[in-house]
Amino acid sequence: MVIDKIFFTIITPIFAFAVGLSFMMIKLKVSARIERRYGPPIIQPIYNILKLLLKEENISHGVIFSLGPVIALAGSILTVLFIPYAGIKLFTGSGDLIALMYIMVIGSLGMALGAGESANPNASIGISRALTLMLGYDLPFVIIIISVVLYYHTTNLADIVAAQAHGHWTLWSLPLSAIVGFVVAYGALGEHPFDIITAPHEVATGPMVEYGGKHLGFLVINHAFHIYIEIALFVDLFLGGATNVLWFYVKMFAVFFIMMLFDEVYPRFKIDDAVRFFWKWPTIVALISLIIVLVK
Amino acid sequence: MDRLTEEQAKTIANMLRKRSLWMIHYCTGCGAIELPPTMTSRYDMSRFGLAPFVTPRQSDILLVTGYVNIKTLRRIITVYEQMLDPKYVIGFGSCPINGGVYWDSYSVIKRLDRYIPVDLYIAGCMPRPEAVITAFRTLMDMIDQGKADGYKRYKRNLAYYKENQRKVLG
Amino acid sequence: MVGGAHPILLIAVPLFFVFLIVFFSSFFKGIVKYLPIIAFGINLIVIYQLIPEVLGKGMVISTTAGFKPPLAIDIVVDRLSLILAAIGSVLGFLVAIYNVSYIDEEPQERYYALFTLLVTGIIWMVVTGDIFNLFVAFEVTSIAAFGLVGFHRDQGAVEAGFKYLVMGSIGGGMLLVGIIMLYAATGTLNMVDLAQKSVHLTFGQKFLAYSMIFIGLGIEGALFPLNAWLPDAHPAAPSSVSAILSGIMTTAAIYALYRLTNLMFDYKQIYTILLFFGLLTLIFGEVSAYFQQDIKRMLAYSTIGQTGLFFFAFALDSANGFQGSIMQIINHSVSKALLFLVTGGMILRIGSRKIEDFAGLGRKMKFSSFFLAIGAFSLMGLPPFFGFWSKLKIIFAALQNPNFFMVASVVIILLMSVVEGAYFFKLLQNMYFGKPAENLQISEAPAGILISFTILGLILIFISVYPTPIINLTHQVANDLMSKSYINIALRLGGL
Amino acid sequence: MNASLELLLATPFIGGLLAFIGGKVHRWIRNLIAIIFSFATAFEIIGYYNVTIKGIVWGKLFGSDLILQTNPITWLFLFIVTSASFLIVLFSIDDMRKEEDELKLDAYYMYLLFVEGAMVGIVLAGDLITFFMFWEIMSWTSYFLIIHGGKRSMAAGYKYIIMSVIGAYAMFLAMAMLYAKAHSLVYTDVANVLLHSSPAFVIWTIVLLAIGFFVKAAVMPLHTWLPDAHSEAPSPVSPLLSGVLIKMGAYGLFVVLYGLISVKLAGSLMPSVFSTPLLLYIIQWLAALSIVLATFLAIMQEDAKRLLAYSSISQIGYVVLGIATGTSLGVAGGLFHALNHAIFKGLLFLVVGAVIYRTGTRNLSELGGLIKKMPFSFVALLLGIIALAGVPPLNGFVSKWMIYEALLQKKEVFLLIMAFVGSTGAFLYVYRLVHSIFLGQLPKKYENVKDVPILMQIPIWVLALLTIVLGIMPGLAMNVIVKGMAFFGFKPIAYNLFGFPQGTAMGALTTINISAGLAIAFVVAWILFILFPKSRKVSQYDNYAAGQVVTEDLKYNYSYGFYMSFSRVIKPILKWSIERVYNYWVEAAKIFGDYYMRRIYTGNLETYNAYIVIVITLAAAFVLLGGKIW
Repeated sequence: MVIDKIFFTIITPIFAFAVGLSFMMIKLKVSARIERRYGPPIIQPIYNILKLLLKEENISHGVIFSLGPVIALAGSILTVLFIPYAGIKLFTGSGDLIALMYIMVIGSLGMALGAGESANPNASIGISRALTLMLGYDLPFVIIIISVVLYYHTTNLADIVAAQAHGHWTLWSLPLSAIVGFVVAYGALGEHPFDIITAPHEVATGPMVEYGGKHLGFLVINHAFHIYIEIALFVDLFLGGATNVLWFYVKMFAVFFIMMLFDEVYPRFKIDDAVRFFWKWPTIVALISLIIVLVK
Repeated sequence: MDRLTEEQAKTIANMLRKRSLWMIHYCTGCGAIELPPTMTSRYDMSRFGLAPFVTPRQSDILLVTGYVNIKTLRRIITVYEQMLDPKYVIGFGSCPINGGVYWDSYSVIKRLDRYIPVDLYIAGCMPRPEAVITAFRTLMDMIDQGKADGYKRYKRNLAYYKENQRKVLG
Repeated sequence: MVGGAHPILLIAVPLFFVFLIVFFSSFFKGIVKYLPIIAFGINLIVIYQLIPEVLGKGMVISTTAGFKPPLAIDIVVDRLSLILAAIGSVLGFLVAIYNVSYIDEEPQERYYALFTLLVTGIIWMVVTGDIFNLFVAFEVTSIAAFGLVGFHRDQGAVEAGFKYLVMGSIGGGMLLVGIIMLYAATGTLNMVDLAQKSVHLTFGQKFLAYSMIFIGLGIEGALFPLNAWLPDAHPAAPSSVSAILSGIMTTAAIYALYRLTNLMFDYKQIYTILLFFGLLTLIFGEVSAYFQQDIKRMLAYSTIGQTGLFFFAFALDSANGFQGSIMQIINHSVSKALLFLVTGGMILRIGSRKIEDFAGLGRKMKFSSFFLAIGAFSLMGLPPFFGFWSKLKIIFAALQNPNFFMVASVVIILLMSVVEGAYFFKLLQNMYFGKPAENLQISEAPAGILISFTILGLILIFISVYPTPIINLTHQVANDLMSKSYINIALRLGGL
Repeated sequence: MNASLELLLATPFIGGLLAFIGGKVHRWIRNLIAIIFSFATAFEIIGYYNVTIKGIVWGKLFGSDLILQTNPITWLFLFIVTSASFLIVLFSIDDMRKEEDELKLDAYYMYLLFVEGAMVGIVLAGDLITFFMFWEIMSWTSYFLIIHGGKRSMAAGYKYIIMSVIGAYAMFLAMAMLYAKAHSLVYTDVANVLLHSSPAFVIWTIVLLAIGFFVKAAVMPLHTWLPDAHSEAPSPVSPLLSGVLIKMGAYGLFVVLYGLISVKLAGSLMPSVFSTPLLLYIIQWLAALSIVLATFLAIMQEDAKRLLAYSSISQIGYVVLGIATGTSLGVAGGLFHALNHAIFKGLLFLVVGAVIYRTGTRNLSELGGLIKKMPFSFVALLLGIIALAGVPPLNGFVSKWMIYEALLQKKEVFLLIMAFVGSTGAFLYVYRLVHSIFLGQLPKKYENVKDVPILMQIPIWVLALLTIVLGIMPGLAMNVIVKGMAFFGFKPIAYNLFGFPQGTAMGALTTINISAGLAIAFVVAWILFILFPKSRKVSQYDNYAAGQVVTEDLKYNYSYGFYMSFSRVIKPILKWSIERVYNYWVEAAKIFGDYYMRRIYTGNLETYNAYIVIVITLAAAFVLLGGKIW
């Protein structure tokens, strides 16, 4: 039992990283094909990460600058442990959905601290945008979380997954929530049109402006985790999780694939427009869904 | 891991580096006009793991596209020094080589490699995207063979470069 | 005529000293300024000796001129009178000390004579058992006060004195008319006798007389809208006199009103009317005080407000209300006198009465500022000062039978307390933390002033931290008033 | 160690007086007395841990008893008050040394201890008179502490005292009404009377009392004094105000809601919404509005202390929200959050105070990069902001989690949404704080700044440690809270040292797993990180600026208007200001009062005599009508 737990604790982050990385690989290729390009080799992200890690020289603006990516990665690893996947629920009993919401923040905090320490206004603006955007998508996000929780009468993510067994997905029972959840997860991933944070043409990749070498490598790894977290959470909440890894992966891939299509066609929001957007349509739809749950 | 000698490790590293080259293009002149076709679907340089990046910290290649005058040289040097090792410089078009059409201008730098170590020049005015891609392929080969050692030269001959820079920039 | 102390001494001794002052002034002027101290010192001793007697039996009566009441003028000291007489004597004594350092303007002998007369008249007013005698005392007090208000003889003082004179005279006249009406109806002037005989009068008869008396005493006692002389007179008078005027004189008039209302005019309707007068006085006093720039004017308006408060409590016509009222009277007398004495010293030093000129005094005159703060706190009713206990009592009394009107009144009282807090805190803030004028070189107040207000301040602190005796005493007084024991005891002790 | 409650109450007051007198001898005697007495007070409360004393009569007033009592909830607040006061006295010793006027300092320590004593009195009070008395003492003594800060603090203090007095008098009115009914103000008697009173009476009582508490606790819309007062007060006073003083409002609310009336009683008197009595529901809404609006306002601030002040309004909103839920879990969460807020807000104010001590400014756009100079302060601030933002594994998370779960159980979704948004918003402003003070570029003028003296660091570190300890072991605090709540008739909630098992709430929480997991994840990531080449430290001027060379004379730091884009989003809200409404009415009242005062006291003798005539006329009219006007 304990051995099991330790084994899965070790294996889960690796799995999450692998999934995230695979999505990054696919994304490069798919977006190239949509743009009628050939695209880079499929394992290009691995080259990138390894290259960054193996840079001969790294620079640092201070301890927190270096710790930032580490804290971000640690936060992501921790978060991954709290998300049940494919019937494996590791720490889910120690922290429920609400705890998970705030554990997810640890990673952002590390990122924000490191970026702040880089003493670059572009980084600060990026973080300012990131946090503002976070406040933006948090409103619909908490509303759908509340409606899902009230629908299943539990905040335990594993129980929520269990309740969706045999095809009783939340997607079918609460379709409006699921749609909003998709928009929120998409916004949280920072793809177009919500890539305001890193917008290379405006703020020179925002928080990452001063990062290079292994620091940047860590951030890319973290991004892989990030993709996994957002989509796995969505799958757990709305698509009924899965009983085996393959099925889980397929569901995640389906979600990610739709996201990729959106990513390719949208331009970029202004930050205040993004917040206004999140506070308008997704919030209204989420509230409608919430009221439906309450009335039921 | 410990079985690998340093030489082998370096080989592996170079192999990885040449497959993921991130480029910052310093667009001083008209040369940048040739980059969009290089990047987009017709020539698609991402096939070789090349990608445009925005800050010197993240980039491996500094692409100086066009003539360099005294004002921009200072920026080029700053950008170059902010890049992390290993880093490579490509002079794009004839201007960085000998000043090009601005060869007798009072403010234009005639030879870029007197101020920063240039690993590779792409001749022509303008070089076509094919030439650009060929240059990148050449650079990859050079990296693979360990010949692209501009950054090492810069460190070795720092006094020389600084002296030249001081002369121009004052 | 018991226990060695004769209540008549309370009046006789200071009156004698008035003559002494006039007598000495022509050839031995140096001693004049110390005579009031001796006079009120003796008064204090008399009061001290009266205390066990009064508290024990409830009343001490002495008659004069060998007649028996109701023909004779009798001096009646019950617990309520004793409290006011004690306050009067203490303030008289302390202000007499204060005068020594404070008054340097000629003609001094007239000042001291009038001053002694003023305090004597006040004490007289509270200990008399005869309604006409009350009028006499009232006039003595008023005349002395008219003179003292105009003592500085500058334009403002003369104007204020004149206003006061006119209104005070009207008041005296009205009081006299009221007394005559009563006398005509009953044929007696002794209060106890009057109380018994007036039972047979109709409400109409009584009410007309009462209105006259009310106007007369209301003018002196600063009830709205009869109090208009006060905001002019108090600032114009020397601070020592303001302390007496504010601290005890208005209160003495209110005392007389209490006494007469309680004895003869104990009607629900009257009390209801008085409630309105109390509230209006409170509102106009406090609101006006907020807008003042002149500190003494502000304190004068504040006096009006306080008067309204304790008059309101009295008009509640309940034991608790009476108790609260008397506690508030004590609080007001001590605190307001303290404030006037302290500000007198400060004005002496900085030569201005403007509040903004008080900036930074907290650093230069530490003792003065400290006692000013304490007095202000007690007036505002902040715990643990005495004003808190009295305000607590008044509010509790007002809400004894809560109805809409009472709750509304309490809301008004509390709102006015906020206003009070607003102007006092403005003053304190300016005094302690304001930026002093350039090169403000001033020292602490002179010794006499310092001693007098320090003693008064210590008294205030003492009754604040140990209010139990006063609470008990006022409780008894309130019961006396409720049960009209004045009549019963006076009858038993031969006051009639 | 079981001294009497009177002694506990008297200790700070005596200490204050002695400190004042001691200051006349030498300043170190004064400092020593202040430390000793504040420590003694904190030490005395150990004897009352989990002790319930029903009531000691310590005096009599107007025939009713004045009572002191204690129970575990009392102990919780006593703990907050006394330990915070002790730490603040410690912090003051060095921080206030720059004040040259020794007299002012003597008064400062006196008032500091008086405020502590008054708060101890409030907490120990067993009847409303005692409560109110100490409440008023607290108001004016803290007023004197606030106006220590100089010119601007005077206006702030004035606003504070006036609003406090208004609130206190609202409370006073309710007390007087209760006294009229009960003829006693002892809590138990009052509770008995309220049990048999008419609904209207009970509601009025609660409303009036709540106004008093809300002014002190700065619940919107009665909060306007707080941002000014907390930011203008001297650095050591701000944590006292924010951390402790406003908790008295929460404590009062708790006592009134659950000591004097019970939820069951309240429920029987008025309709319920989401199974909460209407009045409580309104209180919850006010609290929730405080949370959201104050958070938004805090995001906009440019002044570190003002930011924290607004944050206090928002955090006290959580406390009140929790207390007003009426369920065991929610109330426990509210009380726990009161403790937590005292800890992390105290910590944050102290750190900001330390920064002000060294740099002399609290303007966020003038600071930056201090991490290089004040690393310890940075770490402490970091812990504080993590706790404040409610991020695990620190203490703020646990109490917020309890409040969220309680609201979820009651299905109060709209309040819950607001609470969540407030928490996310908190993340914005706390990051602003750490970014603008400690991260980014170090201005040249702060090159010689160093960390604060050890005496100022001790309080900071004690509080920082507490955020961790209570974050990992919330059971320590829950022990007291649950026992105390049993005293007030709440159902016990299941908890253990490291959190809450399944069944207490809708989910479970084991804090040790989260913190251990985080620690392990961090170690793993760190090991991975140091495997790769070491990094070279570069100067802050060696920075990406699109090729531009950053020099010392260039301020290359983004710190002014940090959330400008967000302020554009919430512009419609910002246009509204409760303060402006108040000011409008106050001005109107002033003009009105001034106008009529001048019409009445004209200074004209004829007018005055006319008044006399009017009164005579009225009296005559009254007689003519036979005395029967009404």
